[in-house]
Amino acid sequence: AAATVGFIYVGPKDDYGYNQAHAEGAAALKGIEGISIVEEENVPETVDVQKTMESMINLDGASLIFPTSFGYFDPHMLAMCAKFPDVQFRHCGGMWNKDKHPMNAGSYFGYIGMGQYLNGVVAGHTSKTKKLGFVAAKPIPQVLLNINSFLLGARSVDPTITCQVIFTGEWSLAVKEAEATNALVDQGIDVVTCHVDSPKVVVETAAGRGAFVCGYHANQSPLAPEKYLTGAEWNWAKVYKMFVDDLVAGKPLPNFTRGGLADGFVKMSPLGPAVSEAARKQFDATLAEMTKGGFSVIKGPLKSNMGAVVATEGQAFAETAIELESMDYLVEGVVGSTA
Amino acid sequence: MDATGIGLWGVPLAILGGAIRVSTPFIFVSLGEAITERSGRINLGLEGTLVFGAMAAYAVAVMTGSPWLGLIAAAFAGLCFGLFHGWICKFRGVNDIAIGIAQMLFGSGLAFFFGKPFIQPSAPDLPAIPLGAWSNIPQVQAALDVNVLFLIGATLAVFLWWAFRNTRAGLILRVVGDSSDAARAMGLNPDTVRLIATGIGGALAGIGGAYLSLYYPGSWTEGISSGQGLMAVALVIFARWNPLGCFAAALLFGGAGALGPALQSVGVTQGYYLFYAAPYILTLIIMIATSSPSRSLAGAPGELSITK
Amino acid sequence: MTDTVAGAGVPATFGARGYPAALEWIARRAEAFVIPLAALVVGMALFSLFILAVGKSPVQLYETMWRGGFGSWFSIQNSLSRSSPLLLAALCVALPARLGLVVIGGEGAIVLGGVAAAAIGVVLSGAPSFIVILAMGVAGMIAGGIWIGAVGALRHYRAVNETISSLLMAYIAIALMNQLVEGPLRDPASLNKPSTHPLADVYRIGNIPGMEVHWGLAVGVLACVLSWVLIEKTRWGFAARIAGGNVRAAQVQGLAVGSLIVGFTGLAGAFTGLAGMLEVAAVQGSANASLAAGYGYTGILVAFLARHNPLAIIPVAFLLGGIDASGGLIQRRMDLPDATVLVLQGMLFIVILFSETFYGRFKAFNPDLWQRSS
Amino acid sequence: MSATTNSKAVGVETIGMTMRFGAFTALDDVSVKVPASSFHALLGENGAGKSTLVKCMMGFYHPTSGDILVDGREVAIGSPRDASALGLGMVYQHFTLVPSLTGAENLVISREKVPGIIDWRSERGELAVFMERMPFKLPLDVKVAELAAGEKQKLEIVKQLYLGRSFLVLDEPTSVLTPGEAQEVLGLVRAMTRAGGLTVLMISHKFHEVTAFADDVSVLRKGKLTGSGRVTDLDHKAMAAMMIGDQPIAALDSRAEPKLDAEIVLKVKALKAPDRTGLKSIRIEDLGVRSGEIVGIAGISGNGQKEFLEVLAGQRPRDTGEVMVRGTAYAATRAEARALNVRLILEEPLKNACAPKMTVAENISFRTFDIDGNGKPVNWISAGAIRAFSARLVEQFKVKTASLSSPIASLSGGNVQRAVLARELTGEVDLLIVSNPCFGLDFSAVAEIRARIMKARNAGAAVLLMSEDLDELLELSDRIFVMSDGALVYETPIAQASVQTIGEHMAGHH
Ligand SMILES: Nc1ncnc2c1ncn2[C@@H]1O[C@H](COP(=O)(O)OP(=O)(O)OP(=O)(O)O)[C@@H](O)[C@H]1O
Ligand SMILES: Nc1ncnc2c1ncn2[C@@H]1O[C@H](COP(=O)(O)OP(=O)(O)OP(=O)(O)O)[C@@H](O)[C@H]1O
Ligand SMILES: [Mg+2]
Ligand SMILES: [Mg+2]
Repeated sequence: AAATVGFIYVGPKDDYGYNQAHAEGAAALKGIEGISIVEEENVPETVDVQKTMESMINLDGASLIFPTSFGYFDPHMLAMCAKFPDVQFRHCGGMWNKDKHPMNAGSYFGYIGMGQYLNGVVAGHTSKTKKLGFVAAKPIPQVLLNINSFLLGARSVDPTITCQVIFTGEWSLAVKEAEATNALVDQGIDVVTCHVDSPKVVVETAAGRGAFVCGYHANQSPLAPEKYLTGAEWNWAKVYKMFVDDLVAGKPLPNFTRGGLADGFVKMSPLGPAVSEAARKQFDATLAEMTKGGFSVIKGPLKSNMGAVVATEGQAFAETAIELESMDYLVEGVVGSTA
Repeated sequence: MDATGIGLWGVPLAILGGAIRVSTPFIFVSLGEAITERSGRINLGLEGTLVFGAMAAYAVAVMTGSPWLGLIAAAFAGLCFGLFHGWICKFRGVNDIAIGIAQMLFGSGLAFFFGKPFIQPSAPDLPAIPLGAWSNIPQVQAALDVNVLFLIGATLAVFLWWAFRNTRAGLILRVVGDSSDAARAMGLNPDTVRLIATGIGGALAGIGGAYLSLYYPGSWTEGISSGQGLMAVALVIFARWNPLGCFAAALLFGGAGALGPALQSVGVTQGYYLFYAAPYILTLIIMIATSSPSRSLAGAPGELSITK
Repeated sequence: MTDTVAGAGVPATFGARGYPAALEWIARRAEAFVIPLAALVVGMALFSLFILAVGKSPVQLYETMWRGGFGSWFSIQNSLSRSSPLLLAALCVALPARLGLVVIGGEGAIVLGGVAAAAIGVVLSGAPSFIVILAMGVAGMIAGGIWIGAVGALRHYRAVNETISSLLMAYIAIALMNQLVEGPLRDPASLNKPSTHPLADVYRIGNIPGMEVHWGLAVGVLACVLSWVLIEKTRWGFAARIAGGNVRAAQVQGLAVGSLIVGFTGLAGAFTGLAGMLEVAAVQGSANASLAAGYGYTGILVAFLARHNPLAIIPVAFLLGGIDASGGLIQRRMDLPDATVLVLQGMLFIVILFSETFYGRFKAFNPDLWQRSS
Repeated sequence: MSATTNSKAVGVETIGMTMRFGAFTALDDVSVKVPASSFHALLGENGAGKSTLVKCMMGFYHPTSGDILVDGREVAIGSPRDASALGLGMVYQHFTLVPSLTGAENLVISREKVPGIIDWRSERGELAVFMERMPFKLPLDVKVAELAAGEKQKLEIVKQLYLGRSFLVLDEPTSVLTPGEAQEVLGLVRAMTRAGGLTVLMISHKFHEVTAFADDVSVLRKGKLTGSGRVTDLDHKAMAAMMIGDQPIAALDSRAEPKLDAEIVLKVKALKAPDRTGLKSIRIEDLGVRSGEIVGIAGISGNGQKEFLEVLAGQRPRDTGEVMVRGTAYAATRAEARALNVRLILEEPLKNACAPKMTVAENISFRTFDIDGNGKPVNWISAGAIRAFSARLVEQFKVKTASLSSPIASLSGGNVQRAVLARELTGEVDLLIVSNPCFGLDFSAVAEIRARIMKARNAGAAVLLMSEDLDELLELSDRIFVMSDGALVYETPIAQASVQTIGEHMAGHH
């Protein structure tokens, strides 16, 4: 059956980051028989995105739409779900809840925190100063989980390591991200990673200051071949193929799809030349453990950096644990505040 | 305090370093706009010029491997935008503010349109001069790694300040900006002078853009400018059309902009949005403190529509 | 120069030169339509060259644009939806312009209006819906009004240039909004998109019956019409035009220039704050960072294109909404980047703004210059 | 540098000058000959085309047709630069100094040859030497914006002398000068023409200046040359006849007997207010204006008259003191002005009293747009009522306008002032505050405006008249005060007024 699939991006398709990762996923569908792809970039999270979805449905005949930005879900996508019960909507971010949301909606997401944990493992081995840095956009659960995972990965190497976080307040703000990176390096930090829409600036600035970097969203190693350690990347092609295969086969699409490293939703960039042998070993071991399943990043005893207990002795949260999705703390060892 | 970090010293150092790093586009755009406004026109479109300059510089640097050729391309592109503004605004009834806003769209649009293929490749950076080499503290060295454009900008500010009073061109510019009738009575053609002034303003804005993409942050993305061009135009009014004032305002803006990240980096982590607003708040406070209803805007060129 | 008051001694149905008065009336008004429309056509022709140069078909482009923005009831509604916040945002520029002020910081009023409305909506939760909606509207208007009114007050009482202060205050407002939405006003359940507590459905503003466009459009059109009436038909509008034309003359006439400036900027801000409230009540359901969507900046362009005439804002906003709406289809159908629309807008608007130079140049539009060869 | 004052005078002649602005012919075949070393006066009503003629000579306008001869040779003058190269210079009617530049900068940049980089030290030295030879001293290091009007006018003339002109056009050069200053300035150039170093073509509305200084006179009327001749052969009446034909000139009403016990309408007591620099202040101890009298205030501009006026008009805050109108405190709000019938007529109405881009009808209705026929406040504007109201006044005050919906800026200066008079003198007037009402206007307009003011006085209005024109004060006032350095320093009833004494007080010699 011929079908049209719509993709909507909040930023430019080629931002070397979040949107590019999705656009690459979409591009991977282009050869599939009977499937045509329509894409729209730079769509703000306002009534515009509602109208874009409507337009894709009305004018392009889209029967499956992927609004990829987090802010598209509520109220925009939900409004369209109600209006077009025959069209399937799948949102990136994991907010769908079968008790609250319609069945033609759904969500998919990847456990990329694990990737940041692996970033942390390599960073922990590489850092001489034992101080890591994290440039983050906003203190929301996804970002906090990434920060915490990064530090905990590093602490698995050396429990004295700390991680300084700087929030820029916006998803894409080139100069501020560069300033944040500089401020981190000024504090003696020698490995930096980030969670912003387009890590290009952070990667280049950190490398320019002589610090090592771990990537995010996509593979940024061409930007700093010497200083790039590894990176947590999305592999949306896999996810989108899955959906489209079901669509082509006429099967109902899953409403709630998640996966991590084991499922191939998330992958790691190839390790860079600066990664030591010891780091490589622990990286491989941890990755294997994660792929096997049952690995927990957040496990007790663990305190937040405000001193609150977040996991008691013996308590462990698997990557699928729902509690992680409302994370509102930074763990001990992270310098920064959630508000 | 441990050996690797510099702790609280990081804050003043970041402000200094930030002032040097972040201010350069503001310096160039506001100096360019100061020239334009001194001739009696306002070009709000420099934001678009800046973005296009950033793209052009990056693209040419990628293609030729030379950041300097990129810089020249940016200046040339800016010149074209500026000349266009200067030409179109000479027609009776054409509003310079409105044309500027439209050019903001046009410049950014062209930059994004033609800039797509240049987001992925890496361009060579403009060189920096290690003015901090005397110090053995890496942070100081980094803060004082000064790009040539900053030094050129600083020199340009002093030069313009001098030239506005001590050269024929400077005086002619001021004559035209203050009174078209007087200029005409002297046999000057105000439209020609404004055309040239807007062209130069555009070229400088293009250079400001080149700094963004070729030095700091040093990459080309569609979000490379977060309104620096527009803000720099506003800073000219704040600086009362004085080139030294433009320079100082740009430093203030750059320095205050570094406050937010620097404070977070030393552990002051609450209310960072408000720290990020520091440049705006500070500028507003200074404006309120230094304005007075009994004086009109000192130094405002008489022909400038926005302050008339 | 020599003839005095026109019309004396000529039958009412004929103008001074013996042409039917209706013809003269039409001629005088036709200029304001013919010139911008001609400019639109020229702008589109220029853009065709651009499109040809990048190897695409202008015919297909305009056909796609027509389909995406104007060609069907769906497209028209799409365009109307996008234009509705622009109506109110443009008033933030057009009203102060009557006093000679160039205000470019409407974005600040939008975000603060939205936050204030959302906060009140949550506080009054449980009250009857019309009261809550009314209170939200008032809160949005007060917040926006204070913000832009302050710009006017600073201008009048401290001589702070309004262009720069409004811009600075827009940035400050956005920072304030973020701080509030991620801090004290945050709904803890708004996990990955920090927002205020969501409004209950009964407090949401729905669509205009028979349309897929929310009531904000009607509010915006009404605000434009009211603004036009205010400026053209009331003594305050007249006084504002005097003050805008010459502050000194207004002062000599004993007009309260300060109150006029604060009043008009305040009203402008109030309308724009209302745009923020509508975003919250009709679209977002809560206040969050999406409020800073750039409507305030687009409003500047709309106002200038409309020559600060509140009635002209309506078609200009619709045009802009239409271009915006068709932009998506252009991306999808023609494999052109989003920036294409920016280039088109830039070109069109430059040409339209340039066309102002032709006002008063054509005899056909000026019956004063008509001569009967009798 | 080129600053010389001993160049050789040249003669200039126009032949068949015609200038059209669109369909309107501003100059129609005008031929005027100004021989070398002569002092020639050009007369004409407002709008007669005088400024247009000289602007054509200066290359500021390009005439539709006609030729210019300099010293008998035909020349092409395409721009003010060309004129300058030929030694032709002009002091324009409206200042052409650049306000934000200093005097020295203004002088240097006007030169034909300015070096790329200006060596201010040597320039200053040479300027100092040059200024030695000038009859008046001027501060060259302050911005022109800070100079008083008289100083600006002197600087304009000094600039032309500095540029070493051989032929100088003066367009209404004395309108902002005190009689003493006017004597000084015109005397200087007159002496230079006598010495053979300069030819002068002066546009003026003041016959006595023409008689005192000029050799020859040419008269324009509605763009046509209507006469010329030796000044010695013509009296004022003959010149007036050439200017306006035989149309009547408004005559001043005879002055009604002042009543000494009439109500004091305006009372100013112990007023203190900052001046525009904020450093000094103006002080009015006690001033009263009775109904049916005109109180004149004389003074050199820049002595606080403007500030006093602004206080009365509500544009300037005062520190202390009170302004009472008919016994009630007056803060110049619209309501007070309306209740107490206070009206204002200011100089340069386009700048001070009108919104230039609004229509004639709208400008005329500034006082009344917010009340109905019975004086009740209304909120709605009626375009029809505004038109009807202003149509009546336009006719009554003979305002010449293409239509009621023309922008008021398109009217000539005299007609703008007429429109303002129409607005301010309609209805009951108890207090009339007037400032330099006839600035730049021709004698028939002046006569008419003065007549209207006198009529208002005779009808019982109290009139406060501030003027820099002593003749005007002497003609109209019942009492005269002199304002100097921010205070009223001298008072005299008109019967005892002496130009000598008033002048001394104005100059601050007491
Ligand atoms: N730039 C212009 N455009 C159109 N008409 C003009 C222009 N300049 C002058 N005129 C017309 O030419 C006529 C002559 O103007 P001009 O300024 O020469 O008068 P004038 O004799 O100098 O009067 P005044 O005594 O007021 O200085 C005016 O009535 C005016 O209508
Ligand atoms: N926009 C315009 N349209 C038509 N004519 C204009 C316009 N602006 C100016 N003018 C003409 O140019 C002249 C301006 O010159 P100016 O103010 O010196 O008047 P004037 O002719 O010298 O008369 P007066 O001595 O009364 O001032 C006016 O007389 C007016 O007729
Ligand atoms: Mg004249
Ligand atoms: Mg005149």
